Amino acid sequence: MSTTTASLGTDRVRWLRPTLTVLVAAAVAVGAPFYFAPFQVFQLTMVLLYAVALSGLNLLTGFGGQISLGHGAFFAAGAYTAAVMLDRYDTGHLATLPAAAAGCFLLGLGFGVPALRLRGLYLALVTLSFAVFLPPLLKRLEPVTGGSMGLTVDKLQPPAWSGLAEDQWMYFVVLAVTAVALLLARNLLRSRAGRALLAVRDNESAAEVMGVRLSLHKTLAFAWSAMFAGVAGCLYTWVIGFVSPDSFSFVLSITLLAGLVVGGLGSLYGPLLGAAFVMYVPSVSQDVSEAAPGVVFGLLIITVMFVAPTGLAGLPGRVLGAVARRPPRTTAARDRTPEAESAPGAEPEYQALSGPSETHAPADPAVVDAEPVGAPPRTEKE
Amino acid sequence: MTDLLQQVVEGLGSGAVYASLALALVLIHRFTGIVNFAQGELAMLSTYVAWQLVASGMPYWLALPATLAVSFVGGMLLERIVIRPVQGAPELTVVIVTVGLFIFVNALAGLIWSFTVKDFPQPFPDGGLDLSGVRMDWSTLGIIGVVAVVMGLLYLLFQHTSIGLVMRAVACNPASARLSGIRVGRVLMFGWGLAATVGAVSGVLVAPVLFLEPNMMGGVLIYAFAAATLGGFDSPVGAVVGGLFVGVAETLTGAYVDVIGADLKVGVPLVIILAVLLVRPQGLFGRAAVERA
Amino acid sequence: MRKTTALRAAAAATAALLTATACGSQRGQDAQDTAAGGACKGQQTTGITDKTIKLGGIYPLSGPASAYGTISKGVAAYFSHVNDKGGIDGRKVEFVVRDDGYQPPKAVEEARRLVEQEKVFAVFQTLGTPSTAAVWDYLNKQKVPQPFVATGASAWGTGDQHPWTIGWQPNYVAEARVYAKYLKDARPKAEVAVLYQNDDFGKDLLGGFKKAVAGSGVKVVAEESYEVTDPSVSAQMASLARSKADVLLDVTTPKFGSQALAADAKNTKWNPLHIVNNVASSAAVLEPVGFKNVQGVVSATYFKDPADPQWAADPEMKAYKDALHEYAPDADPDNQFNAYGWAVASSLHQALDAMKCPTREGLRDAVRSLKDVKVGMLLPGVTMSTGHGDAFPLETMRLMRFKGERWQLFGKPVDTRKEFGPTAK
Amino acid sequence: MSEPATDGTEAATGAEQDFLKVSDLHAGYGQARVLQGLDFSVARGEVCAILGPNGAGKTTTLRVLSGMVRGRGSVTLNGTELLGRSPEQAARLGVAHVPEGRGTFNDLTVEENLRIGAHLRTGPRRRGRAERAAVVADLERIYDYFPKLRRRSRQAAGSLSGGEQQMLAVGRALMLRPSLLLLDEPSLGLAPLVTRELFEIVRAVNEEERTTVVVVEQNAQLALDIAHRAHVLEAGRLVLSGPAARIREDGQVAEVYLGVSVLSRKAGGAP
Repeated sequence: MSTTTASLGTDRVRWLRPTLTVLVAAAVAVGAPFYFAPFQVFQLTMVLLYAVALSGLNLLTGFGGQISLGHGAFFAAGAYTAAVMLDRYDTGHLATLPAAAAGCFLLGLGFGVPALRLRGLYLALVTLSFAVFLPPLLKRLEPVTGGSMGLTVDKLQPPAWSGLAEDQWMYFVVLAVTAVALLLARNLLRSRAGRALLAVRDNESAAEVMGVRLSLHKTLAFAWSAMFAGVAGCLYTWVIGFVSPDSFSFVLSITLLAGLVVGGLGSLYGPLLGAAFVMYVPSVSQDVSEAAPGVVFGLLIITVMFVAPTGLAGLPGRVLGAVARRPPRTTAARDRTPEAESAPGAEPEYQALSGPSETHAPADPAVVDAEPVGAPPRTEKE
Repeated sequence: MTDLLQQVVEGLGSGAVYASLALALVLIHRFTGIVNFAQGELAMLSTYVAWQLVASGMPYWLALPATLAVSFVGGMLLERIVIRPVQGAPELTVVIVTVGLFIFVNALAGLIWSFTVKDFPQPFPDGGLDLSGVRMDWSTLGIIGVVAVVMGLLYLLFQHTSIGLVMRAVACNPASARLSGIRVGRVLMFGWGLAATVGAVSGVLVAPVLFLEPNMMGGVLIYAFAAATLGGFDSPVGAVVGGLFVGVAETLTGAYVDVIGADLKVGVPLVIILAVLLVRPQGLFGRAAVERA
Repeated sequence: MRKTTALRAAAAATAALLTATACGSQRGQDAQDTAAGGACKGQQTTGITDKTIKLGGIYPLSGPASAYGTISKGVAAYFSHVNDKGGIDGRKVEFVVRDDGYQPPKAVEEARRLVEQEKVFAVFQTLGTPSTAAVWDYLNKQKVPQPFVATGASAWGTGDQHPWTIGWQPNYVAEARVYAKYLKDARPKAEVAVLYQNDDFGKDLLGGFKKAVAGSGVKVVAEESYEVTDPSVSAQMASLARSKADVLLDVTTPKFGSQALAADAKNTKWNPLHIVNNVASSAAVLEPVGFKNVQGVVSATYFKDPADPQWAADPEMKAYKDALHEYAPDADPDNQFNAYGWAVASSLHQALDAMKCPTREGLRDAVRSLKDVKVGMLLPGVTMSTGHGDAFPLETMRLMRFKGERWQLFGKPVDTRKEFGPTAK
Repeated sequence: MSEPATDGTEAATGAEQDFLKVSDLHAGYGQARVLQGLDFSVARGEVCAILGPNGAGKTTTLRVLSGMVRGRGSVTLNGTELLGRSPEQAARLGVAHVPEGRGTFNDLTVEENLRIGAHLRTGPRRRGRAERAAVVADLERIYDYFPKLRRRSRQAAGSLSGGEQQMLAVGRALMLRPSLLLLDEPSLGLAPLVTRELFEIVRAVNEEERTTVVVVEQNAQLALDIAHRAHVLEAGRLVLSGPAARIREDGQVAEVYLGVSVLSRKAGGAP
């Protein structure tokens, strides 16, 4: 690997390097469950599972520019679909995955329609109240959902031929689903629909003029995104083997969004980093302070956002950029010249999310609080 | 009929609680364009400050202004230390910073004051008004009254003072505000201080009713969001009207619509918000973005 | 651009793995469970030696249920106190506390960590029904004892699928039976309004109560639920007041208990007999409401309330307060959850002492064959008993009424087993 | 209409000549370098047009002058260094910038917009009756320049037409009593007639108040009509400087440096 890194530039190497890195990553991913202790394999499984949910949210929020604070609800819907199927109808695990995916896709489609009329903040809050509403609803539907006691179902069991332990088998199944999901997310973005989505995010009216069918693509974005969350929820049921309404409180939705932003919005691998963050950092926090892990966890979130405002995925780029470029630096919003506007399909990593307050000028503290200048100047009149 | 009116009064009581926090949310949103998830927790923290002062022997009416002052300064410092460094980052980054702040403040309060319920002094007299069988506590009336006064003061501040004008200008177009020589950073600090103060008023008002503990404001926050959304996220009047409306609506549906019942009444704000937004996306009192190309 | 993405993806994956490596051992080192010899041959001795015993507990130290996290402080204080006096049967207790934030997936992760990495002897206490339900399959499959879970759901003692798991506190059904018996005796024609938390705790207690009063003159005429995420229960209280019931059964957790008591006190037109369930009966809940407002409130209990002055001279209470002062100076000794932790830890002490073999199997069997075991922090007359077909250690409670500034016990200890037969699901 | 008065600038002394002096200015956004060593001066009381094709760095130049964008090199206004100052500090030094896209406060009324313009003179700490009276007088003065604004003084700025908003933006900048007025693409999106009206007012302001004006325009013809002097930028460098009249008349120069892209957009027309 070091030799390839050393000789950059030729076309052959340009192709060799990604191929190699993918191979190395795959080897690491496949080898991990044979190296780590079972509970660490379990942790990795959870990271992968959350990454699926986050990449779904990323489709909507990072690429579509719509903020959802209700993805925990879709996650729960997927988890409950799987649990109810396993518990009531004994369908077997495999059948639950397409059901959960399809169910959440439809649910998302249903949500996508009103979401068309809601922008930014309002959409976020409507989805948040949906997330708040879901747990009591699940409790109410006791005959199906088992009410507040929840449902305990069988976990995924390794088939005899595999010779794997339970945690290893679950890891591989989740790894496979995650790989497919991430690939799907990537291809969705490169498809016509995905490029339309990016165009919509960057400039809604321009995209509309270009003939992009705005409403269709936005609704579909919601549906796809909900589907990913549902698939993650289904995996959750397979891995944990227990669902209860209070496991899916609105805190989960907020955690998902926080994970995505911390990992890196609009980046293809940000969800992986974000998932690792929400999985590992709480444990680290309580190692630091047993009395109040929340104090540490809260501080860590803030710190990451300080250090990497565009998320952990953007950090290497920022660091490299800071080294490569010295001032002139801008304190203003991006240039409005057409050339500066990103072409659809371009690498979206450093794009800021377009929101209602895009116009805010970034106030550089160093500049803002420089010494005050005396009395206001007057124009001399002759 | 008396029962119905009694439920309406109960609803107004809850609504006033939501409205008080919604005011602070609206303030921050109006001036910074962000939703501050930590607003409720900051209010809770302020309330603990007041509690600590009272517990250490300070008379209530002295502790109150002291708490408001501490909250104002605290809010300004918060803007300077926590929010300023991410100003200009993507909007969601700032929102997530407030989520981090939420977790931090909640845990901090638990660490310092534990999760045991604290007794917070009630500024309003016990008992209440009896209007032909319908009972309204003085505390409910008091909260509504204070919230209305705060709302009025905010209105005067925005519409009839030069600092209010400057704040609105910053909210509307910070870049142009800077070009006009306005120190946007200081105005934002002032805005956060103000919101923290309004939040402190909210916390001190509701603590005797909800009982003080670190999670006191967590539940209120969702309803306050609903109230602010309903009223329009940039309108103080809307926040108050929205809060009262949400309170009454959820109480009545919880009490009288059996299909919904007390357990599903949290769905009421969801339905209301959705309905309002589909018809009038800027909320009841919100201003539609007036712009002509 | 594509190549950097792939590269970063790989870097991300590697980083995640490295994080995991940094805090862990390799696979393969696990499968070396030790086994005992002699009469206890073949039994598991993981986490226990002649000198030490390692226990792990999972509590919500963060998140919405962090109020209960302080139980771990009471437990830890007890073990430190015992260790200073030579340990349990010569073994020093090492107590590892992990935080699950009241989230089941986190509880699973932490349970696995305790078993696989910390290699604890037993998972002593998981808190809350969801977290307990999420981990008990795993622990039973691993044959790790899960004694004295900190939840009163009746599920823990009713099935035979999970021999390694057992509850401790009187289950919610048993508690409901105590109130039912009291009402049947004292107010045979009572109309009861119920305020309950909409989760397993509230539902279990309400269900148990309804079943226990079935066929008697006591009727449930109104019920209102609330969610833990609700800000207040005032609206529910107003609805219940409309029923004009003459008894209010208040099945709440502390903050909502205070709210309900205050709402009841404020409403001068409705003055039912207020029965507050044990979870919300601490003096710490009543005090903010004002003692003058809670006179005559009835509850039931099984352990000594540290805020109650009548136990001030009690030697066990003194030991508790001294130990807490010494080992957990930041914990409030008057908080009943700390005392709960102390009580449950000393109960485990008794069970460990009763083990025939110093093995996991030994503990499993010991907690299932308790015979009238007395524990200092429990009320006089309340003892632990389990046996074949009875996996509920505590099923006796005493009624109490609030008078002046303290609870006053009244009546004899109510043994719900005798009154109603074994708890069924 | 009338020819710009060039005699005033010819007679100016050195300091007056270099009222605004830009030397070796570099600036950019991220890794994109927009300005690469720019030098020019503007004399006091002069109207100076900055011309050039799209992306030449005109807007960036103005942004550096008003502190919105950081730059390297030197920019002095009446001998005071401007670089390294924030927009609010630049405003305090008398720089009023009307940004591209107008930058009015749409939720505020017309009169409130103008009062914000005078913020530095009244501010949160009021500076006495005299100053307030002066502000009121200035309001009248602005309304005299822009009678349309007077009629709409109680209306929200967002409800104005594009031309009125542009006028409001200029009016707000003038309330600062600036020594240097920066106008960025004032004609953008305006009808030709409205644009002409606006430019006439700018000329009047310049003549009556002796305010130095730097105007960036794509519509070179219009800008050259009111400017005394013009600088032509291309790819972040100065390629041509001189009295406006000469540049306008020198058809060949215009063709070479301003190209079709500039002159063909005369009066908002299509190429």
